[in-house]
Amino acid sequence: MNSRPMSYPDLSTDLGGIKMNNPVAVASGTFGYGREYEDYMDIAVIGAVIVKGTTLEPRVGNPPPRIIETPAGMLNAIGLENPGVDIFLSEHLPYLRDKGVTVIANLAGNSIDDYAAVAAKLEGHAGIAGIELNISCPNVKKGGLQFGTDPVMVKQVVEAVKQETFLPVMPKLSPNVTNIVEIAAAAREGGADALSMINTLMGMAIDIEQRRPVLGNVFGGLSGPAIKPVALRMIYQVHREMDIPILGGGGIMNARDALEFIMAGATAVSVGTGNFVNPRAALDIARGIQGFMQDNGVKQISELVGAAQPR
Amino acid sequence: MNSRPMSYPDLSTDLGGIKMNNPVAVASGTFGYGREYEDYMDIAVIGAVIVKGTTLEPRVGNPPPRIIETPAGMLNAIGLENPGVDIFLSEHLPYLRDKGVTVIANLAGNSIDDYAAVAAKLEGHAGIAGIELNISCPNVKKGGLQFGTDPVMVKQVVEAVKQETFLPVMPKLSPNVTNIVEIAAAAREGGADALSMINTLMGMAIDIEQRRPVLGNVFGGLSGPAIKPVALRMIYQVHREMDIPILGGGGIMNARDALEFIMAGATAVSVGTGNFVNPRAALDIARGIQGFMQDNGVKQISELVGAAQPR
Amino acid sequence: MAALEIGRVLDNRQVARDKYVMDIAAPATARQCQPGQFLHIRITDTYDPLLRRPLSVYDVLFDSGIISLLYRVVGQGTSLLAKAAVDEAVDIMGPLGQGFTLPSENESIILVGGGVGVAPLLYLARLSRVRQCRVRLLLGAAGGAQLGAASRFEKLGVEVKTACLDGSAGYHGVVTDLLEHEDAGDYSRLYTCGPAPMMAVVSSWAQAHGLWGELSLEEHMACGVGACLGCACQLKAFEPGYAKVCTDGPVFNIQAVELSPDQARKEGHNE
Amino acid sequence: MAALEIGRVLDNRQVARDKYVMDIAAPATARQCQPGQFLHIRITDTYDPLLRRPLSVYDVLFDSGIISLLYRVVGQGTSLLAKAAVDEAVDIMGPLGQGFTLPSENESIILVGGGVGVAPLLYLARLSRVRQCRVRLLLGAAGGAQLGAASRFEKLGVEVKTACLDGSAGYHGVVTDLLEHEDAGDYSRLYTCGPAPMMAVVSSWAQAHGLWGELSLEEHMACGVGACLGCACQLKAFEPGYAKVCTDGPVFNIQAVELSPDQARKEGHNE
Ligand SMILES: Cc1cc2nc3c(=O)[nH]c(=O)nc-3n(C[C@H](O)[C@H](O)[C@H](O)COP(=O)(O)OP(=O)(O)OC[C@H]3O[C@@H](n4cnc5c(N)ncnc54)[C@H](O)[C@@H]3O)c2cc1C
Ligand SMILES: Cc1cc2nc3c(=O)[nH]c(=O)nc-3n(C[C@H](O)[C@H](O)[C@H](O)COP(=O)(O)OP(=O)(O)OC[C@H]3O[C@@H](n4cnc5c(N)ncnc54)[C@H](O)[C@@H]3O)c2cc1C
Ligand SMILES: Cc1cc2nc3c(=O)[nH]c(=O)nc-3n(C[C@H](O)[C@H](O)[C@H](O)COP(=O)(O)O)c2cc1C
Ligand SMILES: Cc1cc2nc3c(=O)[nH]c(=O)nc-3n(C[C@H](O)[C@H](O)[C@H](O)COP(=O)(O)O)c2cc1C
Ligand code: FES
Ligand code: FES
Repeated sequence: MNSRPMSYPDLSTDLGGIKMNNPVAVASGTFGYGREYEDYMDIAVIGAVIVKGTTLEPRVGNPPPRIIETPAGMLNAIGLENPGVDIFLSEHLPYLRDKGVTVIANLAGNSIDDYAAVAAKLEGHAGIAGIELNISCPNVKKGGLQFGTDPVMVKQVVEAVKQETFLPVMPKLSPNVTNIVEIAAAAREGGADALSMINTLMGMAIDIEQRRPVLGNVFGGLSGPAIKPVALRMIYQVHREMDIPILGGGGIMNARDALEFIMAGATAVSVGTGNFVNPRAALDIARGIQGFMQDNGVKQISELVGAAQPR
Repeated sequence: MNSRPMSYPDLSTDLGGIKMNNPVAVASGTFGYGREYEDYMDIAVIGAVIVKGTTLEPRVGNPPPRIIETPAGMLNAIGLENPGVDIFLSEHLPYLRDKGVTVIANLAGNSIDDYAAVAAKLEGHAGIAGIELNISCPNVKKGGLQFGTDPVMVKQVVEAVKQETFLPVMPKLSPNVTNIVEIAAAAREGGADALSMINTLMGMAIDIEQRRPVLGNVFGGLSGPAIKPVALRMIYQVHREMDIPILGGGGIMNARDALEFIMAGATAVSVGTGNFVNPRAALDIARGIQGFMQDNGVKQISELVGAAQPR
Repeated sequence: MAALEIGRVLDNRQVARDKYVMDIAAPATARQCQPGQFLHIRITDTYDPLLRRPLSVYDVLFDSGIISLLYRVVGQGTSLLAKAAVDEAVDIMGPLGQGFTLPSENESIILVGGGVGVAPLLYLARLSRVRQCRVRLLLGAAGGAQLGAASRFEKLGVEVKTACLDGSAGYHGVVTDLLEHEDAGDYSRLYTCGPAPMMAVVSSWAQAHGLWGELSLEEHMACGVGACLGCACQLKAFEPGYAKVCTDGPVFNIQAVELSPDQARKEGHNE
Repeated sequence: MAALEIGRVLDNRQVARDKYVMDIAAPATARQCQPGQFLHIRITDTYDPLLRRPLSVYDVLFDSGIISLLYRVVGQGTSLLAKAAVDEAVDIMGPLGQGFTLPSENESIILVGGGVGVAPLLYLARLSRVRQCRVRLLLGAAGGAQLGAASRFEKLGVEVKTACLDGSAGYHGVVTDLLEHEDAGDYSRLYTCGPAPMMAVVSSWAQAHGLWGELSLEEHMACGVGACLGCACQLKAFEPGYAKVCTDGPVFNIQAVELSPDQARKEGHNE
């Protein structure tokens, strides 16, 4: 470490009201409830821990196989296995709060009422820094079409959740859309404090010996370095058009990747699949960003946000 | 080779009126006009050579850098550099025809009239087996929105081209859409004889030292193994809903990949980026498919089309 | 406690046509390993292959801090691993998962291993022998050349019976046939690992005779620590939900697992 | 005629901190190579890195069918290449591109190479010496340890002058300073390869003195054969379109190229 602490770059950031010590969060569904990774680091040092997606009722998830590796990526079809919001509040949240972890809850549901109900249950519990809305779930009322692909639904679900909570609300946009800017604008109109971008690309794999889809659920979400170029493009497009804090992610493995996202317009970044490859990825990346800032005389991380955008 | 020629599996296929000796084509823009690869094989043996995208007038293309490698993929922003349809007809087509190559022309334009005009110019020239319509170009009349992302435009451009030609017409769908089935249905209503799926995913990369996008054009098309899961998923979705021959591609590198596409519902496949890694990829893949068919007692390749679909 | 450690390859030798044994200097990890646990190994710095690969702890030399792995080359990851040179670094995460329940002093136990499935049984045998247990191993393989592990067990004083599908060594046939000559009453515990169809037979034999038993399962894994929920496996004892092979297992009591013939056939396909 | 060939690594030795020389047995390809052409090399069987890597033909032993490469480790692909062991297979496509125009018998030529840019000049020097040409090489590098190539030229009877940025050997400064001591009138041809800013200076020196010259350019490549149009480069002689570095080059006449100071600065960044 440097001998002049005064010159330390400042990595702290404000993601639409979510205060983070450093801009590197771990993505929902890839870090459990944090404690799974305690052997490897002090999880309170991580910018933010976005916990596994929570639904109103417990869910058992999809039948296996649930994951399969693909070139520079992986497909998952976990199916939102989780113990439900009550267990989250009684078992996981207190533990994380006591540890001093910056927790972002991740909500999922199949109807607007679902989302609102979970948000209402969270309200008043200390230790939650913000809410991420996973709107890539099928909307049962609209015949399975995903919330995240229809601007009208996106706006409605954000509005409904905002009415139930004082916490910052950050919808997580699906990349499986024609026009990401239109979806982002709808989320913003609904009152989103920040945007999380991007969730997984929908993909599949086929077992040619068995002549059937590999995943129990047929389709799964593609994550990892393979999707990085798509994620960067969408964040760049949205940041170019509007002024809303973005949590950027999709394939981030190292500090260089993270800096690409920040320069595209992300205020903070999330690491998902990268945790499976390096359980300490979030810390290593934060340190790498710090090194880059030192080498390049950047004092505050916000100076780099959107730096690759046209001036 | 086997000593019982009678048991050779039959690899020939009919892609909506395009007769192919084997189901492996080379993708537009990745194989030039075929002759670039003549040192490496007899290009007449390839299932079909889809030549570089042709426009009405010559185009110089985008400023460099035009390509950049990404994890298990690459981004390109060539910008449709090509000598125009007249040079294609006078210089390239006669050469390919004399060689006995199965040629599929690839058309691009910025307005419906552009597409129709190029199709009209091709009409009556011997040696073209079919037309692929690259509808991922920005539509100048509609402010740059891509043809391929709007079902109404897709239908119109296919109809317009069908009126100018007796050749089989195969629009090439963009994967950058919310609902690929809707686009496919529109193409079919417009009279498409087959569908080509998929074109590149839109992506970008950022140079963190220069703090600017790497590509001269900012955005580029992502191709290669990275996108294979997305391509497979879209083909599976479309084949499940409708009965139209599909030319499937996106990240195909070997025979196992090709068989995944065929089992998802592709009647034939195309190899793009794979040619850069192995210039003989199309032939090696056709041979690998033949081997799989022999090992598994498959007599005609059509028996495998859609084999992974629910029965 | 599990940790990350950069180990060093001491040896990486081919022991059969498609099998390798790798010895790794990884003192911190070695000290923590229990029989039946696994290491999660990063094979390459590039992103293809991307995920770590789970491999069982085959043997541990506690004092010298050396861990051995026995692995079969089946795909991209294990092919690359087979190319690792002496002195190369190996990125290890572990030990992970629930290992075998060790027998008490002087018990009599029986191990049944098939193919590379014998891997988790060696260190179990070593620690059981330290506890003065009588240990018998029934070991099955495709051919005699695949039986190299037998001598490592014999050196520990394990009674080894072998079976080969091609008849080139030991009994000619499947390893489960050897159970006919065993009296379940002679043993207090059974441990098994191998192809699912084999484990299904072994497990019903043990259950039929009321013999306590544990087996080790495999499932594709991403995190290895219970965070991703990717390694879900449908097991009787976990219904209506699923077991996580990485943290609930990989070792399960045979009572918890009902290896249906169907599942056995499906999974056997991959072995 | 270019072809695909699976060559075999005969040697792969580190010649400076970040530089390697690899000798490959590839008889079919070796026979076809012209100085200034390049090989397009597949580094790994996996898909990361995905694309082939273009590397110039450094030297050719025609009779023994051996091709040498001189390469600098800059990223993932070249790092992996540096790990290739003797006897490993290398997947080669080539030779590709337009090489240098060879001088006639008894000409007097000058070569200017910077860093790893000297690579394409060695085989040119070899064939020029066979043609009884007088050959002078101005060779620049960061430090003396990077000047290993000098002796290979000297063995061919090339007059070598060196310059080092750190003053540890030869002239203390940039290689282009050495041009001040040269009389362009002494030479019939000039050939250069190295960082763009260096080539810009060399090229304007030659043009100022009316000296015929060729230089070799680099651009990211996918196909290497003129099919993908990915390696487009803006060159005076190709306007309003672009040159394809892979098939129109990599060697171009200095007249065709106007290395603007801007472009030079930009491209120099990567060297
Ligand atoms: C707890 C546990 C312990 C294991 N111990 C051993 C051992 O000691 N020796 C040994 O040879 N093998 C062992 N295996 C199996 C080993 O993990 C796989 O053979 C290996 O991951 C295959 O990787 P690959 O890249 O060569 O194959 P590929 O088929 O190319 O792998 C593709 C993907 O599938 C996964 N995969 C493929 N086969 C398996 C499998 N059988 N189990 C889990 N994931 C799989 C890979 O990890 C990878 O993510 C164990 C598996 C588990 C779960
Ligand atoms: C015609 C030609 C001849 C060359 N001859 C030599 C030589 O003899 N010795 C030598 O050391 N280098 C040479 N180069 C440069 C060499 O190709 C690159 O250094 C190498 O591709 C870098 O690969 P990487 O994976 O290590 O780097 P990375 O930066 O990880 O590569 C990422 C991508 O960028 C491309 N790339 C990066 N740098 C360059 C570059 N300078 N030129 C072209 N593509 C690049 C890579 O090919 C790859 O596609 C030559 C380049 C060309 C075009
Ligand atoms: C195994 C797995 C489980 C996931 N579960 C969730 C989830 O419950 N809720 C959610 O919003 N996103 C979930 N995601 C998506 C990730 O949070 C992340 O957005 C995505 O993987 C892209 O980032 P990455 O490439 O860094 O992994 C999951 C991803 C993976 C790989
Ligand atoms: C360098 C390059 C140029 C391309 N040019 C065209 C083109 O002119 N017209 C077109 O329809 N598709 C073009 N494509 C898209 C390919 O034809 C193909 O659809 C895409 O790359 C996905 O397949 P792949 O992953 O096998 O490469 C191009 C792709 C690349 C990589
Ligand atoms: S591998 Fe992630 S939960 Fe088991
Ligand atoms: S590299 Fe493809 S045209 Fe030059």
